[in-house]
Amino acid sequence: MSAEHSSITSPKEHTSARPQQSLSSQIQNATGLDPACCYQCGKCSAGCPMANEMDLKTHQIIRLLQLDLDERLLASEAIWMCLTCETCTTRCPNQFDPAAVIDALREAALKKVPGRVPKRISAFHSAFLDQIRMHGRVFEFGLVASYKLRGGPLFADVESVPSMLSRGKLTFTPKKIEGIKALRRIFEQCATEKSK
Amino acid sequence: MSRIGVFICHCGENIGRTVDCARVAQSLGDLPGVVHSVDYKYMCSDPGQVLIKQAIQEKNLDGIVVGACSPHMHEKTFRKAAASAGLNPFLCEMANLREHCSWIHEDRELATEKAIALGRFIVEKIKYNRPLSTIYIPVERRALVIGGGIAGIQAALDIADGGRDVILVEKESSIGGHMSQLSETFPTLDCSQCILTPRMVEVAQHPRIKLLAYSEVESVDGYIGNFQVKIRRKARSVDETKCNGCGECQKNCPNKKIPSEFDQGLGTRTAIYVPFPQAVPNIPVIDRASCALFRGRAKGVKKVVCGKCAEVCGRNAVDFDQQDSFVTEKVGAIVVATGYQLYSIGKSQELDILRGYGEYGYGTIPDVIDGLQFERLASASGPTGGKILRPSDGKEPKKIVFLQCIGSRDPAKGIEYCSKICCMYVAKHTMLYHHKVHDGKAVVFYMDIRAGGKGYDEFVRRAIEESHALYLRGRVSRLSRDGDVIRVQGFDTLSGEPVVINADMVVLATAMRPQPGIAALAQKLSVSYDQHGFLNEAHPKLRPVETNTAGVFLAGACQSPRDIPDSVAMASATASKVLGLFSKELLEREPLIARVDRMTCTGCFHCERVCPYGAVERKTLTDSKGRIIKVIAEVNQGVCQGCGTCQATCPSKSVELDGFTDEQIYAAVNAI
Amino acid sequence: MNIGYFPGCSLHATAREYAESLTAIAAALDIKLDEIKDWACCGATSAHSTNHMLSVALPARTLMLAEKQNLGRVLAPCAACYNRLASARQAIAKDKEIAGRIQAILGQSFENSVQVLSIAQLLSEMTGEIRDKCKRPLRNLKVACYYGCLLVRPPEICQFDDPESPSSLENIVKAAGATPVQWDMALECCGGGFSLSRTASVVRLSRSILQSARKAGAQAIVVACPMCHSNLDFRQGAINMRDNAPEPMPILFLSQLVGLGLGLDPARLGLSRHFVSPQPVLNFINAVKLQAEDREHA
Amino acid sequence: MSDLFEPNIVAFVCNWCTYTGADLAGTSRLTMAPNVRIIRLPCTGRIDTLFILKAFERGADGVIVSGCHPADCHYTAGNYHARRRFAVFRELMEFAGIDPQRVTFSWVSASEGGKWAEVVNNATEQVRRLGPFQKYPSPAAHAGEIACKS
Ligand SMILES: Cc1cc2nc3c(=O)[nH]c(=O)nc-3n(C[C@H](O)[C@H](O)[C@H](O)COP(=O)(O)OP(=O)(O)OC[C@H]3O[C@@H](n4cnc5c(N)ncnc54)[C@H](O)[C@@H]3O)c2cc1C
Ligand SMILES: Cc1cc2nc3c(=O)[nH]c(=O)nc-3n(C[C@H](O)[C@H](O)[C@H](O)COP(=O)(O)OP(=O)(O)OC[C@H]3O[C@@H](n4cnc5c(N)ncnc54)[C@H](O)[C@@H]3O)c2cc1C
Ligand code: SF4
Ligand code: SF4
Ligand code: SF4
Ligand code: SF4
Ligand code: SF4
Ligand code: SF4
Ligand code: SF4
Ligand code: SF4
Repeated sequence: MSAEHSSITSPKEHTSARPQQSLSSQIQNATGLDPACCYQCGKCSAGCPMANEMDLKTHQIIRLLQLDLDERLLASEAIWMCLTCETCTTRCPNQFDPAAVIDALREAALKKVPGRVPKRISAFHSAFLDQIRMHGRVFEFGLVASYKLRGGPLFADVESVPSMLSRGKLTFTPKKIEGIKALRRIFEQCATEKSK
Repeated sequence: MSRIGVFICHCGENIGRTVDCARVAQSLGDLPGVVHSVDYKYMCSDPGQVLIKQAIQEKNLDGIVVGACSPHMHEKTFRKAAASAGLNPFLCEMANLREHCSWIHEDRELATEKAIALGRFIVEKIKYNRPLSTIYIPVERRALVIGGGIAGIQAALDIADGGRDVILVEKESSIGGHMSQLSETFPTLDCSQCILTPRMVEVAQHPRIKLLAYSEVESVDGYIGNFQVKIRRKARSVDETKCNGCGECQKNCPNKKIPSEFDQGLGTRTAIYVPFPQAVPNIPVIDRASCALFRGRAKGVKKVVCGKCAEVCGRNAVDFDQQDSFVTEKVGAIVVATGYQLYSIGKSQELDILRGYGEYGYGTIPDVIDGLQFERLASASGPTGGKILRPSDGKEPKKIVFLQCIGSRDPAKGIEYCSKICCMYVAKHTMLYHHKVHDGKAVVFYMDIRAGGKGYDEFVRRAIEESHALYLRGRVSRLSRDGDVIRVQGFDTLSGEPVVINADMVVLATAMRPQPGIAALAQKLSVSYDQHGFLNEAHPKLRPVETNTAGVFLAGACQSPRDIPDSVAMASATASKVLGLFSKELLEREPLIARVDRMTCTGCFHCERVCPYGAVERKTLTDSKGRIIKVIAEVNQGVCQGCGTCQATCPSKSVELDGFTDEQIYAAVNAI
Repeated sequence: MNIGYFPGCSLHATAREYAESLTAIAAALDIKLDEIKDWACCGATSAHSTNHMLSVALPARTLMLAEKQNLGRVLAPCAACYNRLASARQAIAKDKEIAGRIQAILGQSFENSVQVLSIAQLLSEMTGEIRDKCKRPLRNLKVACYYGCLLVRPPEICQFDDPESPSSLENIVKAAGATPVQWDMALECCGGGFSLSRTASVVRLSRSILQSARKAGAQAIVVACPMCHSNLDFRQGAINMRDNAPEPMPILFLSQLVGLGLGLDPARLGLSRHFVSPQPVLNFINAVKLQAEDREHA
Repeated sequence: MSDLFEPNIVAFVCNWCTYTGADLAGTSRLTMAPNVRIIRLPCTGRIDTLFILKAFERGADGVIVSGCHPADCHYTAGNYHARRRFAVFRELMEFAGIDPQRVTFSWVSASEGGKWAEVVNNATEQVRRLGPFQKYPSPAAHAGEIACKS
């Protein structure tokens, strides 16, 4: 068994304390939640609307985090599958917050393994944030166009554009907000903000 | 002028190797007040003790200091020797030259110097020792047991069988507690009523047990050996001395549709009722909130609305005008055995920290029941005659789901502890279900199976292997009504699969919580309780049935969740403690307790506030004409444990702890 | 009453009818909606999924503008925007360090004093007025109140209504004269932000919501979020096709239903912009009206 | 101050935890600095802060106060009251001109013989470093000292 392989399939060995740079302590710093606080009851996964589609269920995501199996975790599609519906967070008996942890994991994945993030999802988020950066607000027409350009499925939904238009639900002409310059600065600053 | 004797021990080589004992003896002998100072090989040996006794008598010593091992080792030995030579034992003290000196140092010079210093401290201290005499407190050798569940019953019987009188106070109209509601009991599956009823009858017939059912403790005064307990006898509306339990009144009461508490709301009872046929005492009580006559009275209706029960009673026992009455009993010990209640999943909870289960419908889904309700369904004497039937439509559930750890191990809902018994009774329930519904399927959602106990894990295995209960590891996210089934949305973490079950009935193993009103009772008894309301034992390992209030003991589930075997064992342990206390007419206490100087006490009561035992009482001083001079503190000798916190706190230095007075300690400090 | 107003991106476009109906009922209920000047998008899922700081900073900027405008309370009619604004507000209030960093990023100081309200919260305060002004044309109209996932959850953020068995929408709907049905999916997620990127999931989730409402006998579903609306309305065609085309289920914004209850002109409520025609609801109203008139004549 | 300075340290300890822990250190034959002399009290609750001041006045260079761990008090809550008292005392100490480093507060249970040895050794080292305790400086001398430094 190669060293690389074993590092993925078995929990990383920790000496006494969790190393500072480990994913679990990084997530703990970002969210204030200690992954050890999850006792793996599965209530989160039981109520998750996306559980059927996720390759890792919610509690398994937390489990892999407890084991610091970061490669498998960050490359999983599941973290992008979460809708942030907060069902898990609302019902967790241990007052854990899986939704917040998943958000933090996505952020970490984008930084560490951007290539493993599902294309259509990263395309959507980029397109969406670009809209805000450009105009301060999101214009669906621009969003759809930009999303498709970034590799979102090309033909799906195109047929709906005319029907949207006919109902006055799409605008072609984006208006910029006045404080757009300041807003772009916020984007820049947040991009360089190191997680604490 | 003191006449102190000093005795330095070599402990063979143990002290002598590192400490120059002769020099220590000599040096201490030079201190003022010391008239005799020797060293010897083995001070605790017979010849060593003889040495001491002789010196006391020959030199007329008024204090002795033994420089030897730790006082924890031999203080008793030497005090006894002193006493036998006619010296008050509290005029004997030890300096610890072994554990605190010779064994932990290597440099002989420094060790010897330190030994001299340690000896000097004690010599100076003992100059201020006073002769003290053991305190004797009279003991009223009768016990009060509060709560008549299995724990209270067992404790009462054991104490009574040990030859002491017992007063058993039960707040309900019958004793029996929760055990009387159970169907069959783990780990042996014997019928609960069958083993409990004989014990209940024994209580009723025991010449040494006075049973006060339908009663509650109103107030408690006094201290170990000398409690005065005021008991409220709630108005039953039936004269206990006249009623013969014929049951005619119940039969004729028109008000028959009241949900029965005993059947957990699954059956009904009348307004005048005994909770269950085997009740002890078998005397009915009128539930005034439901009785037509009393409701009429409350509304101010002039006409007597009912009165059927009184009409049919051949013994003239029904007494609508009965009032609460009070009795006061003097007892030497109190056993608390008030048991438990179950967590309710409903929306409103009586404690702020608790939150109900909205995701499980807040208790509004009819066929979602709790464990005790299942017990009533499974009980041959229950509302369904032992058939498992759904409360909503009386159908037999073919698919039944049990959820473990409901309310327990759930900090979000306010309880982090494990209720300890539910894993076992859920396994039992799956077996009972399997025995009664052969074509049914039982599914259990669990987090861990906690079955530590003799034969317990084997029991759970039988539920799985022989009764074919399907155990799924995971919690359930939600219960919802879907037509006449309950949709159970759960997860099996072992397979990693979401599981949805359409169940006919769901049983929740809800958390065990202390009885309502326990805090008020605990305060009356000065017993502490944890944040959940379970009463605190004095020490979790070494004094598990005592409390920090001397003379008050615990038994059963009032201390923490426990099953019947544990409750009974604890009750018997408590009884032996009570009998031990009652084995003497007088209680001996070390006299190292606090004393208040009446002259200087200003009555600020700082001491009262800090005393961990509530030993400080307020005393009003009056002159010969009965006029109040002042209110001062007084330490109750029976209650004080001698911690000295009061003394360190007293701003006017008016309270002194014997054995550790300011004088004594300053003398030691001055000897630095 | 004056209240700050954060329409969010959808109310300017895809959910234009939400904005129209809201404006209409606000006028009827004497509420003045004070739009935050120069507000920007809250960042939605895309911000909180990719950059936590950004997901706090974007709403913070808007809240700061509201504060400058002296708006004590701000209405965010979109449940998702509401969640982002309220979460940001709480993150800043809870953690001094975050507060400091946000101020640095914004380059301005602010007090974080603006309270954020969902439409359920605002209209819950006004049930009395709604009841008083209600023209009762909705009598016996059975509606399923759909909260979706974020209107009352998580409780730490919302601190309003019961997160597991809420009742605020039902109370509002009752005040407007309609009859809420007992149903099972009021809190289940519709697929939210996956509308474009994972349509199949949205279809699966929204489908079971529609089925449940139908089973409970609802004639319409009432929503308080443009995303929920778009998933249940815009996607319904595809869903119904799979389900052998049962009766379409009109999806109404809460403001539209209240508007109807207040007797406002359906044209002012943007009802024509829906993909699933709300005509059955309007027909029902007319029938009720006719009956009432009949009774009057008789 | 010479290298050979042997400080005189007094320990006020409770009977149930620390005294017994010190006994255990003895039965385990742990060696430790010989500078600490124990005065036994029933409970840290009995310790009057004046004892500590008195000890310094009578020539102690350092003081140790030790009792049961917070939740383990033999008398339930005596050590809790003691802790509150010592919190106030700490402030008083500086006012009285005693370097707080001369006083060690610790919790040593009956089973922590090793910890007791550590407490003894550390306190001895610490006080040795500080040198002999002179006397309570009078307020004037105290002020003078401050003036010199500045
Ligand atoms: C569903 C279920 C199934 C169970 N099955 C089993 C089993 O199969 N085997 C087993 O070993 N254990 C079982 N148990 C546990 C068992 O019920 C308890 O161990 C046992 O009843 C504890 O007895 P107790 O006397 O301490 O308390 P209780 O039975 O609660 O008795 C306490 C008594 O004190 C009275 N009381 C309360 N407060 C006062 C007051 N202030 N003044 C006067 N009286 C008061 C109460 O009325 C009651 O009579 C089960 C428990 C549950 C919930
Ligand atoms: C690794 C481990 C850790 C533990 N940690 C804890 C803990 O943290 N907390 C806790 O509460 N419990 C703990 N326990 C459990 C605890 O050790 C036991 O509960 C406790 O020691 C039982 O006491 P006992 O007196 O019944 O038995 P024992 O301690 O076994 O004493 C029995 C005595 O009887 C003597 N004896 C045996 N046969 C005869 C004979 N025929 N004639 C005369 N004398 C005989 C033996 O020599 C022995 O001295 C632990 C146990 C283990 C194994
Ligand atoms: S519900 Fe909470 S405790 Fe349970 S597995 Fe999920 S995160 Fe962990
Ligand atoms: S927040 Fe995400 S993980 Fe949690 S229940 Fe919703 S979709 Fe599932
Ligand atoms: S008295 Fe103590 S020190 Fe002396 S011989 Fe006996 S055990 Fe040893
Ligand atoms: S009828 Fe009279 S004697 Fe018979 S049970 Fe009732 S009260 Fe007792
Ligand atoms: S008075 Fe009537 S209602 Fe009341 S208990 Fe007697 S029979 Fe029943
Ligand atoms: S005993 Fe079992 S079911 Fe009960 S709380 Fe403990 S683990 Fe859960
Ligand atoms: S603290 Fe001292 S003065 Fe105050 S009441 Fe107690 S004994 Fe009297
Ligand atoms: S010595 Fe302790 S127990 Fe006794 S009265 Fe004083 S504070 Fe209370």
